[in-house]
Amino acid sequence: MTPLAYSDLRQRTRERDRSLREKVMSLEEAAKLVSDGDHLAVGGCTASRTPFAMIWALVRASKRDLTVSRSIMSTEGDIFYASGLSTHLITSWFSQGIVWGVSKVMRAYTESKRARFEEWSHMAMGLRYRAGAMGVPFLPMRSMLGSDVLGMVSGDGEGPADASFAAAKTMECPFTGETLLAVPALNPDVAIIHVQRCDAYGNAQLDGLTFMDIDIAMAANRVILTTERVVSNEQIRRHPDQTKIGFFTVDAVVEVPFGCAPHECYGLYEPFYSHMDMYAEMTARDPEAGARAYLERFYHEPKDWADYLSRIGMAELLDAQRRGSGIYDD
Amino acid sequence: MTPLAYSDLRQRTRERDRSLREKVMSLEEAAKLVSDGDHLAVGGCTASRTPFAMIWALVRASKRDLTVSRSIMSTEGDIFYASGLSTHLITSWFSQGIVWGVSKVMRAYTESKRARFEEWSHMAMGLRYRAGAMGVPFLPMRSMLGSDVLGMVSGDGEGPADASFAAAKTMECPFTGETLLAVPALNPDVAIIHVQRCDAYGNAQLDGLTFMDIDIAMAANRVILTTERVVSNEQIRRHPDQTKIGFFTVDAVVEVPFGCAPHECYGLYEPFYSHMDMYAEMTARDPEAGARAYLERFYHEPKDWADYLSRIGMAELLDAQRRGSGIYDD
Amino acid sequence: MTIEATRMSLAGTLAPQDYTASELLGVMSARLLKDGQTVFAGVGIPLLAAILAQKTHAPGLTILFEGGVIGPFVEAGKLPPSTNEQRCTRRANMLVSITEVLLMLQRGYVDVGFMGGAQIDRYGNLNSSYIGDARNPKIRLPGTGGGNDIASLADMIVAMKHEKRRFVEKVDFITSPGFINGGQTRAAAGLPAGGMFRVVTDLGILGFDAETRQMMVVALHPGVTAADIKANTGFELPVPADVTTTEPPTPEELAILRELDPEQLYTA
Amino acid sequence: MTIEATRMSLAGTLAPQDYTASELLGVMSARLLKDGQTVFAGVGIPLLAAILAQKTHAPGLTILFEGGVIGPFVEAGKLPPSTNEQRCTRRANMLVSITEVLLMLQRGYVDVGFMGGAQIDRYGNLNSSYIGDARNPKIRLPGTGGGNDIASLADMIVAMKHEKRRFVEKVDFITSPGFINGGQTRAAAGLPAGGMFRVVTDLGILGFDAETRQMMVVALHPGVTAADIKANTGFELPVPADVTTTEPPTPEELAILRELDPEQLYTA
Repeated sequence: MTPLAYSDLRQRTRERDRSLREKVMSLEEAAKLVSDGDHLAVGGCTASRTPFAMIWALVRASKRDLTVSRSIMSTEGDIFYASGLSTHLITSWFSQGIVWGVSKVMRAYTESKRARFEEWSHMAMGLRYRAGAMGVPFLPMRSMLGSDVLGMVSGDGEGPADASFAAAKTMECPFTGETLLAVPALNPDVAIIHVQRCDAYGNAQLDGLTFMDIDIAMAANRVILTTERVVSNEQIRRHPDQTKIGFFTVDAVVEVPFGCAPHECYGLYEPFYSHMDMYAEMTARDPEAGARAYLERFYHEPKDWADYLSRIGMAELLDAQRRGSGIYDD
Repeated sequence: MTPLAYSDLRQRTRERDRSLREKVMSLEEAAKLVSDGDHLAVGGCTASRTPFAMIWALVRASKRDLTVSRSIMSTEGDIFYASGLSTHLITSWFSQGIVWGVSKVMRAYTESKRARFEEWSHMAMGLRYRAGAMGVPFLPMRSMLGSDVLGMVSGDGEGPADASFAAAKTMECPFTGETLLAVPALNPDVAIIHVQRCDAYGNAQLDGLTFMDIDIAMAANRVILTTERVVSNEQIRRHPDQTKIGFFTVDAVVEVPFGCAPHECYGLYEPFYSHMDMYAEMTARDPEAGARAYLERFYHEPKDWADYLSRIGMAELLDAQRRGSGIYDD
Repeated sequence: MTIEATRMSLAGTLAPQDYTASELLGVMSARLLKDGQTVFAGVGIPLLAAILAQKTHAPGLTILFEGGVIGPFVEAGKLPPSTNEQRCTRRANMLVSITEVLLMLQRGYVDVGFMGGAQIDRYGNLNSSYIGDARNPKIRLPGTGGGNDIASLADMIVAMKHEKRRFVEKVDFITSPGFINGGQTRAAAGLPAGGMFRVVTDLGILGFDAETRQMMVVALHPGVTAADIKANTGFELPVPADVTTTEPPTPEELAILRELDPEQLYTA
Repeated sequence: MTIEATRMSLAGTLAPQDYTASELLGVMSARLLKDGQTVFAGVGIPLLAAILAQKTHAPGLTILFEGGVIGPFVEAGKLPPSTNEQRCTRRANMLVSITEVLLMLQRGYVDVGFMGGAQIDRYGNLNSSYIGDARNPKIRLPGTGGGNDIASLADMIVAMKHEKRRFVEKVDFITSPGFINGGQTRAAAGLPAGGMFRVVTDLGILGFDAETRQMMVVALHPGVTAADIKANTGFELPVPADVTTTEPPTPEELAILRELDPEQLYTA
């Protein structure tokens, strides 16, 4: 997780086919772009635009030993631990959501030291992806200083307790002499991002909140887009100033309606709250057994994504959609 | 032009009224927000979205000793020198435009050393504004190294020949050991930016190319927006993801149709090419006398902005508008 | 006495049994926000209190949410489960990326940071990461989110329940820095701007000494004594002789809060 | 001989008097661009040549302009006066800020940088800033624009007129770095990526020795001799014995160029 040498970063990018070409494929095909041991970055934030269909496909493909980073983790973090997909998450906040309390699955795995939750400030996560997007090995910032959040990942002096954690380093500003924190670039091996629409080349237009997704797409070495709809390149070219993720960063496009369920996709559907409540209940008493049962019923048994949605339930889906489009009512 | 100490930057921002309030005023009132000696940043690039109406008002208000920065300077750079508004421009490229050859006005003033043209790379200009926008004193980058462009502004060793130039400093990356260039933040005293539309609070939506304007608005200590149209706050709130410059950065909103003439405003009018040719011709033989004559006729004599536009000519205006809206023909 | 308060006392002053501790927190912290300010509000009570302020005395309050939202009007009865869902964005002036909205803090555009807290110490340091030793914790908490950034870069208001186990001599882990070890230690760590301004609890309102940066009582809520608040604090907490008493929540404030959060997502 | 060249020779090969030096430059440099590549094109001949390539052998060429334009199709007869006007954006895939499009170079997303040049030296360093001493110049030129960034971060193609006063032993000022002082000096200055690939002139196509990084001839245009190109170069320019001759512009290529630039903005 230390920044790549520039020559290595350039070499990895040079080897990619960045040309304007069609790249529509299935979830199963896209899952093959992720290798065991990769650093996977996840788009969206908390319960918003979580690329759940792709996560679902990665769990079904039995990926292992991924290091997973995201701005803020919600229930997908539980899924990463409980499925065995990852034992190392990098994020600023991790629980289902404040209204559901502290994640019992997270607690079970981290307190028993079977899994790590590497904590950085929210802005540090954002600037680490941004440094990666800019092709620089670090960016300077002014928070985390003086805190134990820094202490856990500091590369000053003896360095962090666990050397596989990335390090942040305090530095003196060459102009003002002020103390700044240099946070190291993140260039994920693969990013998975869900969007409202994109074309077959991967030109994506996002509505509403973009979170850290634009920087993540630029920083990553491969990008898998899942999308509610694939639209024509003609439609994209009519409003090029609305394209937020460019085709040249994208390696796979997968059309998956309701691809964030049970989380939300801005303007289309809100979180599936009853399902989220049900999940919280399932994992309340025996978090690990509850998460296993949830994975069995919603990840391993469904024959396809439509079957997964069926198990969540039609009434719930319609309700989430009605609430989702409500943002445009005013 | 060296970066502000953080406490000074914060203090200047704290003193501003950043609340949601109406701030529509005239060009003449807005000109009062600019003081002699200020660092003025100019939005747009080359012949695009140049805030010419505001520049026109500043020339008419006889501002002096401004340091002016912009991504790339075109004919407005000539105007700054010839009007006496500035003898110090900071930019990456300065001439009317490649098709008109090297600016003779620029040559006359700089070669005689009556005025300075401080040259930074285009990306350095962008990252200097961005550092200012982010509230950090510098950003690291990987160009300018090894060039004489750096040599002219380097703060390494003995420093730049002229100490009033800002300095860039090479640094060693604390993570990779690579050589990087640290470029110092620009936090202009005032930014002038022209937009297609904004509300009375200064929430601006931009179409097409945004150049460096978003960073400039965030970096500056005061922002004057000129706009083709003032729209309602209700309209802005219907598409908040289209707001590119937030009200909290803006101190003045001035409605000025064709506020970029004779340059272009994306989607509304292209450059007034005949007028640009005429200007090139006027300044071809005796650049200084030509520029003076141009200033007299188009800056000092007109009784108002409509009179200025009349002198450019109705037919030319209609033609520029026809060509401008043509971008949406496909 | 303000006109509003006069009207309330005519209508009959509310007593503690008329509202929950969370409702008291919401009302008292909302009152600290001023019209025209820019407030960066965390999830939970801060989100609720900022909306309440906007609907009462501060209609021109600009709310920022860390999801990337600038100047929204969240709808009553549709509170978001975090500051990152579309419900946060209703009728916003502007949406930006997460990184951009956090950089607004760093650039200095934000007047007040406003968050909840799980554990706080005498210097206003907050812990939301670990209970016990961080390398061998009893409880792993959800972590900082934007908390560290907000507390590092803005003048802070914190809203939290007043319990001895939450008001400790020294937090187990500094997630969001207050004045660190007091005096000038915050600035010395590289944080020259911002710092704790007020801590609002269900017992009173707390401030910090200008020199030592130690927590002290500024006001007590109706019915709360100096002894009560000391008894519920895990460190020596000075109560000045001239300490004031806050005005109780008004029926109007409570009505708005209850309309905002009918399902008691944040005010249970 | 390619099918296209065969067709041309049947139709009658064009001779130098059939095209201008600028047209020759445009055609020869367009041919160096490959389908599927991403090319960052400067204003002038590069802009024109990139569009020509797109309309001939490289329909999937992605053009980047420094105004913030990704993947446009500029319309014939409507060339922009710089890479920053709306004419650059026609039918683009994406528009971003200037800083963002330049950072794409730094991030490594660009295959080829493609610019014009005013003065070049044996190591491919370019000057577009000053003629004479920079601190007391004879002529102040317009400066770098994106040139320095492009040349610092991408593999470069430069298109320029071949004149002795332009091909000098050492440029007066390094605006856009080539191989600096040759050998490993470019990487040592902090520029491990990119560097000069080809210089296209109206006399031939030039490359750089893999070790010394000195300029050498790769191909001569029809009717140009080794003696001609040496005579027009201000430094020792090696011409290998096996130097090839380029295919002359085809009528098709010239027709497209002339349709693109009917007012001869760039091809006068």
